[in-house]
Amino acid sequence: MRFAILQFPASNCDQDCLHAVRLLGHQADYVWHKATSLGDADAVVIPGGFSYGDYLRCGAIARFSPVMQAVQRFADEGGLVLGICNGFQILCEAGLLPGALIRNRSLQFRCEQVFLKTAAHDAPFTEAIPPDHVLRIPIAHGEGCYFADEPTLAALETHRQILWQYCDAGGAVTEAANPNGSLRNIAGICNQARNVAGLMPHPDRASETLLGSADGRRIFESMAQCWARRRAA
Amino acid sequence: MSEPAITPALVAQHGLTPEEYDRLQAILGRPPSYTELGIFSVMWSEHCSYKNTRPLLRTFPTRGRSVLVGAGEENAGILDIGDGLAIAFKIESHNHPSAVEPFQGAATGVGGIIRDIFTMGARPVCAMDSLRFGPITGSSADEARLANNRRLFAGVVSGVAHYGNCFGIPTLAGEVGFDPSYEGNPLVNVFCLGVLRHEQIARGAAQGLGNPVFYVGPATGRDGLAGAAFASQDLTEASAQHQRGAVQVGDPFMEKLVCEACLELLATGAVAGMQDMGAAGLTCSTCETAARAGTGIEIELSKVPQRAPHMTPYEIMLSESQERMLVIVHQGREEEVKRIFDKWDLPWAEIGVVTGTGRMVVKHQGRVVADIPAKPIATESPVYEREAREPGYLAGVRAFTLAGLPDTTDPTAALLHLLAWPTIASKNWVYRQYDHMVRDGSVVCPGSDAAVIRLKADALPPRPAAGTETGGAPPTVEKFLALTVDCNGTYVYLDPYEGSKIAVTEAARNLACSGATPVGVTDNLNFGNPHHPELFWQLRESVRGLAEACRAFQTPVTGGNCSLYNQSPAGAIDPTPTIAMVGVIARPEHITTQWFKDPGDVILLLGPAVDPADPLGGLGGSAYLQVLHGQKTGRPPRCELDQGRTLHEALRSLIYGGAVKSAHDCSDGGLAVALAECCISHQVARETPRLIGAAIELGADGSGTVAAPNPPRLDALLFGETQHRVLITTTALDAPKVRAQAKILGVTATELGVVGGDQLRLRAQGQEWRWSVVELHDRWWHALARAMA
Amino acid sequence: MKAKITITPKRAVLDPQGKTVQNALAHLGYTEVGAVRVGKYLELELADGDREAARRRLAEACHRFLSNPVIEDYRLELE
Amino acid sequence: MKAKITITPKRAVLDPQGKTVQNALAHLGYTEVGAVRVGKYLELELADGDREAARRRLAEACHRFLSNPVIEDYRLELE
Ligand SMILES: Nc1ncnc2c1ncn2[C@@H]1O[C@H](COP(=O)(O)OP(=O)(O)O)[C@@H](O)[C@H]1O
Ligand SMILES: [Mg+2]
Repeated sequence: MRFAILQFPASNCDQDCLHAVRLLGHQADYVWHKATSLGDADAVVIPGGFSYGDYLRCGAIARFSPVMQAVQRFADEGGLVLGICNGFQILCEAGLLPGALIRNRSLQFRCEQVFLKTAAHDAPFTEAIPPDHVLRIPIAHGEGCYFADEPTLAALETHRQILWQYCDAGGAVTEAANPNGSLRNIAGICNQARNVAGLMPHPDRASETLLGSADGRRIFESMAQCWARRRAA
Repeated sequence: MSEPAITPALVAQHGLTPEEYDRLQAILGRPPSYTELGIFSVMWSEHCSYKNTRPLLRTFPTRGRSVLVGAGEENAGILDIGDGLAIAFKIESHNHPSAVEPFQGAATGVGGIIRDIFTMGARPVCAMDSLRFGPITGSSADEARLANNRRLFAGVVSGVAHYGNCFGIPTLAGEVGFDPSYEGNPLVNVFCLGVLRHEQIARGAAQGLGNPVFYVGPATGRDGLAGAAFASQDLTEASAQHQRGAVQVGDPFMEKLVCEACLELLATGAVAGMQDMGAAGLTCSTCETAARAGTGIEIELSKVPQRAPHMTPYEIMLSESQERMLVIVHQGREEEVKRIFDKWDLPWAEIGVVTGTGRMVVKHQGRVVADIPAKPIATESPVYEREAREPGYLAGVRAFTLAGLPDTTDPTAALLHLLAWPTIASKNWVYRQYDHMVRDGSVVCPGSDAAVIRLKADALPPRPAAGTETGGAPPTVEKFLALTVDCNGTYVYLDPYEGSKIAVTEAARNLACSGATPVGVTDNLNFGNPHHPELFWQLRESVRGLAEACRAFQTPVTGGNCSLYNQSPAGAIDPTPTIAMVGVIARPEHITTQWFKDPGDVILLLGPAVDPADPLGGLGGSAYLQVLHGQKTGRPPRCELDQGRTLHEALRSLIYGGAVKSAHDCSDGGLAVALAECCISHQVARETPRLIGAAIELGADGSGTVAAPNPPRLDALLFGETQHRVLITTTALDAPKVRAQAKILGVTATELGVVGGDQLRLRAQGQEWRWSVVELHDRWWHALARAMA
Repeated sequence: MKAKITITPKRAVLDPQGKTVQNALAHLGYTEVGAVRVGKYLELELADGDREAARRRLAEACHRFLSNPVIEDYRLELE
Repeated sequence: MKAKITITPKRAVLDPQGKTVQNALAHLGYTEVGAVRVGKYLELELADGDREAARRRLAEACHRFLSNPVIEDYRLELE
């Protein structure tokens, strides 16, 4: 399978995503933000970082880049798109995902390991995650507090679009486990069509036991599994 | 444009002495223009010329088998780490700017040191920060002062975070200390390390007659006018006020673009020389590149992009606007340069040319405003042997004995107290604000004795041939480096020579605990005004200790920074020679962390429990004496370098043997604090520490009695800071073997107890104390957050 | 011509920054200050010309780019 | 009573945010926009009372705490 890893001028997890995907034996190539096509990619990863310095609002400038127009088309055709951290912010800004990510409740940047509960296992990003398996994945963001208005949140729940929630080691979704103030402890969501997802934690940084956790692999593996099934069908 | 006349007063204002002015005239053969005066004043400031420290710095060991670029040759030293790979690293201070504007001061400090590293052709892969502030906790009577110290602390930390996080460099380790001597003059030292292949080393030299000189980066403004000179004076209200008008603002986004573009450009081979515009901006970079190459350089200031209208030549030359680079390009390859700068949407301009005259010629709209021989100004700056006199306070320090000091009666409370003391408490409030994991290399994150980073192929700069996007190279060997930064300023204050040896030894010990062999050092000498004989004595003695210790551990000094004039009107700071040390870990299996691993593991102390030859039993200058008795005095613990070397080598052997499950050195707070940290420092995830207790028996071990201090004092045993001690754990099965081996290696290994339970239990001299690990953790982990709430 | 744009968090959006400023002010003795909201302020230089056209274009820029309508309101003034 | 405070980076100080927004606007086709400065905007609720006293107190708060006089200017309006 072939992943396109987008590169904005100040992406800084582009290498991490490439590394994580290649570790799993897949192909991965960078696609520059000025590119107007994604080539023959089977899936797109929008990596973390600061895209254009994240001035004004995170992801606000990146969403207008030429490559994002290509991503929009790719997503409209059902292609798998995963936004990680800044990638999640860009997807929200671009309207490919609902809601917005605002300043952490603490007003501080937070870098630490968190636990994640997978709230829906029937998405292309979660299907390879064993039920009841609490994921341990790091976060690193200053603006990761998920916000959406009530009707949007209700719709997210109705359509089972909430994919991951911050939880404690035992899988309980608690206030203390919420690192940034996200509504409903939301760490990641997908769109209604389920082919576009974003999350604040970094699966790319949790792809090797050497770095403390390999739980992040499950997310990339889910995408590969879904893609292989679709192709077989 | 009328320029001020050169008067003795103006010369003095520029920090030049009458003798220096005479020398300047001799070099020029005439009186200087106003712009030239400005150029000389910054080039001959302490910050740029090291005029007060050069004779001392010469005593450092700077050579070694692995040194590829030595101290002082270029922007940063470079060490070979095998397999054709090399590392460039350096530390730099931004103390005075941070005192004036903590957020931007710290942020631009990070930016500056990152530039020093990629200027060498290396890709910056990690950073560390060493910080000092006035106290943030204490009596409410001092609330206004405490609040100001907290403001500085919070501002500096968020400045480091802002810049490092956005740039995308993991800030992987550091240290933070609090002491009244830093009030009003905080220390902000930042370290950066980069990686490159041997053949990728770039030089900051203006080579090749006729080669064009490019300026890349944002437009020049009036920021940081004469910042180098500012760093070379005492911090007074007047000097700070003056500097306020010209605070530098950092733009990490721009820096990221400049870094990527420069590395990509270097890969094309089109670059003849490259130099960042750091302190003294355009002045320093043009002058030094010409001096290094033995060439001349001519620039036209009207071509320099300018942010503010009507900037004078003086201002343009002295501005310290951030994120700018000077690039000298092989003639005929200008198009490649323009293509890459444009790809990264970077502002650039061609501003001059390399000449063969040996002179630095600066023109403004065609008119010559400065014409100076480059080499003399860069290399013939004055050098001073300052007067040194032993400080008077040392007599009192040396006279201190424990005679009048009652032994501890409540170790339970004392330990809790020490763990919550901001200097000892967990620094998670700091490092959780830093992205310390970006770029998939952080194997040991902040929180253990040394951080460990893995270098993989994509940590390297792009290859010459590939030239295109990054990450193209096939994976080469993985490398593991350990990093630490250390200095106990109290020890150095109480005994500059001994305290400085301790700083180096502690760094080496921290590396050994992680399984690493040290390869090199970069130091940041933070001292007071060198014109003051007692302060200069501190500096001289300190350098003597540092040099000796670096020799002992075979860690050449590859570069560093001198920050003198660290004093507020209240006096000088405690002398603080910050030592950043880098080590190599041969195999990933050797990577060792400080926390206890499994119940049943045996705890061994390597080294003496208390130094029998120290009449203060390690309590001189200790945290215990400061926190529990309010005294900052006494001779610091002795530091026998041989003993340290033996310990570190033994520890590494034991680690290589595979028997060591954890290793933690005893430093601030002594044995009791070290034991507690082993129980509570393993963090699993948010709100989820992995706590584990231990049962310890001091002094009743059958095989090797813990030497009792003489007279036997409990406080010395528990909280004394005797040097050369490390706590390790092994399985019960391995313990006898490890003890036997340690003996052969020349180190005493005493069995102290076993890991397990939910309490730290400590027995000594017939008494027992217990702490719940939950409580220990709570005090230690949340102390800074509580102080800052 | 100059445009001044203020961007404020919508009422429903939590504004931890506002809350923090309010607490800090109270701490410093400014207890007369009630709720605080913290937003952004932009000042744009514009070539002189048709005010109405300029306003229309800027309103569009505010809506598309300068503010995020999910979380923010904006106010635009030309002077 | 309500106070509105705008805080802007001083003229001499670099404003990377403003510069980036300006570039982005140009990219999006808003080439009529020249220099952009990005600052902060605060809205404070105040108990009704003596306006002049309130203004004095707030000016002091702006200077001491709400703005950073080293790099920022502020403007205070009461309404
Ligand atoms: N400013 C900081 N930035 C990043 N990490 C820090 C900082 N201060 C302390 N740390 C980390 O916290 C841990 C404990 O620091 P310290 O008490 O100085 O250790 P030691 O006594 O072993 O040198 C180390 O891992 C250190 O790197
Ligand atoms: Mg240590």
